[in-house]
Amino acid sequence: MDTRFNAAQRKLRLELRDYFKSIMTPEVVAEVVGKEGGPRFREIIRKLGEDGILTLGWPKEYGGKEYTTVEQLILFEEAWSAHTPFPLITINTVGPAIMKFGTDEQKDFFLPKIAAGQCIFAVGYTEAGSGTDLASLKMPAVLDGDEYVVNGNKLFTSSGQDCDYVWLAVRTEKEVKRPSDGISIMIVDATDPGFSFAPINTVGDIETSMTYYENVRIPKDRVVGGINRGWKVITSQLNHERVTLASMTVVGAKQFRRVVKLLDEKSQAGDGPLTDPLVRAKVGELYCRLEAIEVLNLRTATQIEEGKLDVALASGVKFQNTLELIEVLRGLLDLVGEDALVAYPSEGAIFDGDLERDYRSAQVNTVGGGVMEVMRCMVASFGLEMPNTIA
Amino acid sequence: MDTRFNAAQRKLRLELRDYFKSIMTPEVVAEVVGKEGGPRFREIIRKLGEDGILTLGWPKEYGGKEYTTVEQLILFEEAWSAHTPFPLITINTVGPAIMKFGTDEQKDFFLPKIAAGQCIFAVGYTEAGSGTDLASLKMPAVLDGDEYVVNGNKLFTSSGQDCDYVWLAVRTEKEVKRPSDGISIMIVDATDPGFSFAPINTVGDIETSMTYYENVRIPKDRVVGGINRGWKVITSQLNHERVTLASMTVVGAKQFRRVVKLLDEKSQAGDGPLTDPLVRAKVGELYCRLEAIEVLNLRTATQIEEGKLDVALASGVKFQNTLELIEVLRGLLDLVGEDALVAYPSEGAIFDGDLERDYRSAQVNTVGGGVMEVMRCMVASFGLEMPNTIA
Amino acid sequence: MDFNFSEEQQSIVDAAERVFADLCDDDTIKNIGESDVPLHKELWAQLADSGMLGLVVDEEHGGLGMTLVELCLLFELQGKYLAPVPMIATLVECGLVISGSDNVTLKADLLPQVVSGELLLSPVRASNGVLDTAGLAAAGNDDLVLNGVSGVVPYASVAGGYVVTATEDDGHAVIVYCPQGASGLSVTEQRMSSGELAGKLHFENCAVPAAQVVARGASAAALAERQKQDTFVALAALQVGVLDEGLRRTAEYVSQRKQFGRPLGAFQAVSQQAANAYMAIESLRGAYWRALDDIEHGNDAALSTRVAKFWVGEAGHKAAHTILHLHGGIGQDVDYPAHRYFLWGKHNERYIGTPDDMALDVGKLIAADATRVLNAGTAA
Amino acid sequence: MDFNFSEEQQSIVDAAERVFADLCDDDTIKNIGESDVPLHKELWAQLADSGMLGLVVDEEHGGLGMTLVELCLLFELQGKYLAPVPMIATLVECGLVISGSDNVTLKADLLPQVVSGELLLSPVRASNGVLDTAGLAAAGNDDLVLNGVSGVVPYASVAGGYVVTATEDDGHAVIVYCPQGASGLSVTEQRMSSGELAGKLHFENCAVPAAQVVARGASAAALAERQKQDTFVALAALQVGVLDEGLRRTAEYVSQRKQFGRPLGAFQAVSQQAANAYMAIESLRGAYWRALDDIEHGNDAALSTRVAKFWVGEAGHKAAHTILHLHGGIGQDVDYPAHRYFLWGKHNERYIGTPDDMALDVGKLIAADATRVLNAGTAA
Repeated sequence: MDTRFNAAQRKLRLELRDYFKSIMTPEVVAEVVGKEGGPRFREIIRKLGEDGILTLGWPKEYGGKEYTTVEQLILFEEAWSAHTPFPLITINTVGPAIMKFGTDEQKDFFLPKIAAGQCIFAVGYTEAGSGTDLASLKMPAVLDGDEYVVNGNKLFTSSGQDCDYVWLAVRTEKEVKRPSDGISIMIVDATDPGFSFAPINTVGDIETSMTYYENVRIPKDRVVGGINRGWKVITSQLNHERVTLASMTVVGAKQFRRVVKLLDEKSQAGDGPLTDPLVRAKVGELYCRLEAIEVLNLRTATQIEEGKLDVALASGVKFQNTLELIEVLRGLLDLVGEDALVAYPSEGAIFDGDLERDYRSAQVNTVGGGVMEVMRCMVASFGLEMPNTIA
Repeated sequence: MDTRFNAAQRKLRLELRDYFKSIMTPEVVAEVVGKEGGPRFREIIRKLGEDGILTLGWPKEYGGKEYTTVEQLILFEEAWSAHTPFPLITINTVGPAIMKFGTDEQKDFFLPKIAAGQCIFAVGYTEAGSGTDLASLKMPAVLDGDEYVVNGNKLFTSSGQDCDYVWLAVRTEKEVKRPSDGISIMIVDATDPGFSFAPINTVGDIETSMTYYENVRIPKDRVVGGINRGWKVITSQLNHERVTLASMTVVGAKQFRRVVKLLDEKSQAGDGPLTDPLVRAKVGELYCRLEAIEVLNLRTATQIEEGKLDVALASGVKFQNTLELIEVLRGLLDLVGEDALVAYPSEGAIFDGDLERDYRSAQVNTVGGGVMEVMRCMVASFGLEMPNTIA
Repeated sequence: MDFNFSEEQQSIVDAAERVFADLCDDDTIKNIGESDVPLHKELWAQLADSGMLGLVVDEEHGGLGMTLVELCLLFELQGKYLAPVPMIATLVECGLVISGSDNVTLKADLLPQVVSGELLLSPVRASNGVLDTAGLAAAGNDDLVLNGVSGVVPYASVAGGYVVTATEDDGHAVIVYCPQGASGLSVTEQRMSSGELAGKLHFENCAVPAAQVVARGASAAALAERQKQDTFVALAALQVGVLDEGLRRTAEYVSQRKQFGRPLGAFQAVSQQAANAYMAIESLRGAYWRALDDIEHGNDAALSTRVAKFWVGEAGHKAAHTILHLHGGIGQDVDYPAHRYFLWGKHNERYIGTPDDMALDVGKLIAADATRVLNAGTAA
Repeated sequence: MDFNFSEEQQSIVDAAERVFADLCDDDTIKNIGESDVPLHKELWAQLADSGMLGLVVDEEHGGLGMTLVELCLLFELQGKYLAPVPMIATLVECGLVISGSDNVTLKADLLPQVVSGELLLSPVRASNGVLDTAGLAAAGNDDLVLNGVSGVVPYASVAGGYVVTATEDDGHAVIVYCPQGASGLSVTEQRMSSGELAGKLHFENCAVPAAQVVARGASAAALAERQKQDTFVALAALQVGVLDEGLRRTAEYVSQRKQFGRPLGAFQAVSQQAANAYMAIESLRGAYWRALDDIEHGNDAALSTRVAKFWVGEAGHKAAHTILHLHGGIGQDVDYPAHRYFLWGKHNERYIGTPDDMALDVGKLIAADATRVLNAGTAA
């Protein structure tokens, strides 16, 4: 049994923390927080690319350092905590999918660009009528000569407002037994004149977008994984994605330590908040919840590393850790008191509004990356051998 | 707006409390608690009958006093809190159903006996395969001359171990469009040689039973409400039953006051438990929860009185108050400390084990009288006009 | 028992609903929220015109002389329509306090301006957060001088004046009126998570002449407690409006939105959550009605109003999250109204006391006098 | 990182599982539970025969010299089979404390009897309930005299001796051994909600010769803290066993039991609850593993063992109720095993500290030294 970060991992974390801190000055944070695009956003990602940060987790053959999953977790946690622009989906989903399903030409063309921080993918999956039931997506791609022609809209296209390419899921076959059998993944060049977008601002300040496709033309060689074989490309990364999303709960630990530090400083003088039994009980409870979150995330990371990710646990951490995080952040707001909900850039905003913002944005993961109801259905069927109750 | 018991109602409560206290000495309580039969049980119910207590809520034409629903609530709460044997289902479900659906002969024969405490009904609805889905019940009643012949078993027949009659739901027609169309209600004489039972002891010490029917013969004139018309008889009382069951949450208020009294006595001396902020916060929280329970119960009682019971609220209080009660009792166990789970008749059992027992028995109402999942489905469909999701 | 508002009570605000419905469509609310000063001035004017701002002001000062009960029906409407106006701040937290003052000149000066809608008011109390614990101190004999900080004062930057509760040297409360622009008072504008305007107030030797004293000594303490109780109930009314409408819209959304060939609402995983939220709101509603009953009938409402505020938070937390979550992706989109019900619900949860704060308050009251809850004639 | 027990650790208790499986079928457990002395003597004897009772006793005293890690695997089995034996009381709460003593004579006397199964032991601490607050006092120089009451001592009425933690006049802890039948000690048998045997102990001038002192002064305090930590982890192991098996049986039941023409488990309302219980147990499991990791590697386990006990209660509450509830009517029937998982889960939730108690303990530790949780190299 070995459930804690080892000395090397703790050292790595501190190095990364210093590295991200050096880039993410308060001014820079204010400029990019929640953003999924823009010059500064791009500039930082290129710097991360130059410094080799983006591909730390990639295989050596693609210029990576083959970080273990736990090291990658540390990387994402530190990047995320520092509000560093990080093209998570491009690096963690699109890149690996190209490695696994792409042609040699696709690999040669895209992977170096991604690694250099010069190529950001948006992911266009969700449609107005197809969210949780993704396999029902309808946007057609019709072959015309050597190109597919795409028309329609995508909803919640992450990074759609400032991307180089869109990793697009389209329907290439209607008459299929299972709806998932007629889906293909294609790479859209965002400079195509038929492509446009409208930003969507969210309650948690995390930008996303609506993307529009009007006679967008996609060369045949930009199909990934084969025609009508897109579902496998999509699902092959889902469990890993869920584990990555669960790791965003690290903001709970971040804010907890900030609040405890604050309370402790106020208490050093003497009769401060940490002498109050109610404050102590709350601090203790939140710590207990955060510890459980941390261990769950480390368990799934280790399972990935060992190549035996348990679907039930991967689905479970996705909702469990998110719900626990919401409760933890609520408790932290309680500890802060009446200033807790003052928003940035108001004078009274605590931690420059970071706690208030994290609280708002924590909600998105009850839905994003797999709605919690479906996650629970998967836990019941994979973890307890109960009937599948998803649909 | 008038949400509190008035002076007359408070006076009535105190009178009833004294009355039940005079009957339910500690020795008697120890003898009958949780029991649904036996000589002492019968003796007390006959006394309640003689004293006119049983039918306080009945219409005057059947010898009642036409207590309002709120007064009846007070009656049930005080009887239940004192652990008084009270044939609740006979008085509250069977009696009113006979008044509404029975023939004149049935009324003349049964109602005076019930009122006198000399006639206890068991209710035989649930079968091994038909619980929540009650309409799927299978036990056949076959006409043979002027009598129906019944064979089979019933599960969780309340009062089955010491009843005079069984209020039995049987199938009189198999080939029906909806399963509920072929159900009839019949009254079985418990002295029929084909009737037998086996007691079922439950985790909350509340007795129930398995009942067996071997060629039990039921005269045609013991059918209530007409052949194949039993479903209406069953369902007409369901909402009232749920409200009655929700009122059992009064044990939360009972135990809360006991615990606060205990803490207060310990605190009078000075540095007692009520000076501890954590104890105060817990006491306060439980009070907040109990107040919500009380008002919800009074609202449904008042709705019944006004003849406009809201199905969503009646279904909702059934699960909400039960779940809140479980949390309240958990909190009270916390306040009591390590002795909380010592069981009767151990020396250390607090309140003679009454809190520990109430805690165990509170669980039954997440299932009994309508399983909470179905109650929630009803809240969603009746209260929020959402689709019916029961089946 | 009677779990209804009377027809008279209801009819008084029936007209108000038309005003809200006309002026508070989703687009208008969104646009005002995104503007520099998120305050619905037109609504405020209309409410003044229809007499609503004078509901609880006595007739002598131009009001209608009604009670908090009628006013709460108005707050329910405000919640339903998410109307950004300082109704609770001006009418309850300040207006009712001024009405309760013995300072007849001050009342005669201020209350008519409240009724006419000219004067927006904000309540000021000492900060209770971990950051500012300096408090608000008043010093002096007749004329007073204020010093201190208050962190989250609703609508402070647009208010014409402040009803300030401070502490005198001897530890007693004092309540004073302080107009905007008073020397020694600075107001920094803040925005809350919900988008609501607020202010941080700094008092630096801010002079308050005796004529502006609302109450002092025992009567100040009583008024301050009454202010809290009334505000708790008002917030309960507001929260009932917010959550009722938020959940109604949620039910509508899931009944229409289809996935896997069925409406989302046809999935038990969805119906179960909706039902839990529904009953959380009903718990709040009951606690709110009981508190209102106590206030209406002049009973001691110290416990029941805090129970109501406890449920403002408890139901706010549960139902607000359900409202947001069951809207799925669209719930996250700030162009769509769902998230506003969430943010308002959470704002109300915390404003002037979380559920934990209320539980502790209730526990203290019970500890001080257990007979409050052990009295005869109550259940069990 | 490594989230597994080693093969060696696992193999040591593999044989034990066969013993449990043979001797702890549902009927046997039910019958023992209904008997006058709910103690599985045959199982105890078999565990002794297979060396399991000596797992953590050093070889010098006839044991196998293993660690708490192996022992915890045994407690998981106990939980899975709901075996009514005082394993944690005898081996952890008493046995490990005696092992940690400097009193070599006492160790040489008692530990072999523990290994052989002859001697059942119960831990005695001062009552912490509201009823008895007298405490347990020890007075004297070398020989001591005990006075006081202890309310809930597991298996006290069948134990051969007690490891008693008392307080000396100077406020320091002292741990002594006290055999059953000692003069001045009376034991009243009690039954817990779960059916577990317990005892209420009264000490009235109970003489304890110096030879029976296990530890005194600083080493007593350290041993008492270590006793708590070890017990917290042991209970976590037990609870994982109870809840895993309880939920597994629940899933099996709802997958087979049909209503409305479908298995209950095919309803989302059921699957959602099962999944919540599952993840509550996984949260417990992780906290348990981390605490075990700390103990195994000699880290300070003051926080992590309390976090584990917090989750014993938190997961116990949530999962135990789900286990009982999803069994529907049959869950209520005491002839059917489901309710026992509920009662054991709830018992473990409360024994030697509720989640609230643990949260406060953790908070106190953090307040005393915040660097415990602010240390560098941890997340964020």
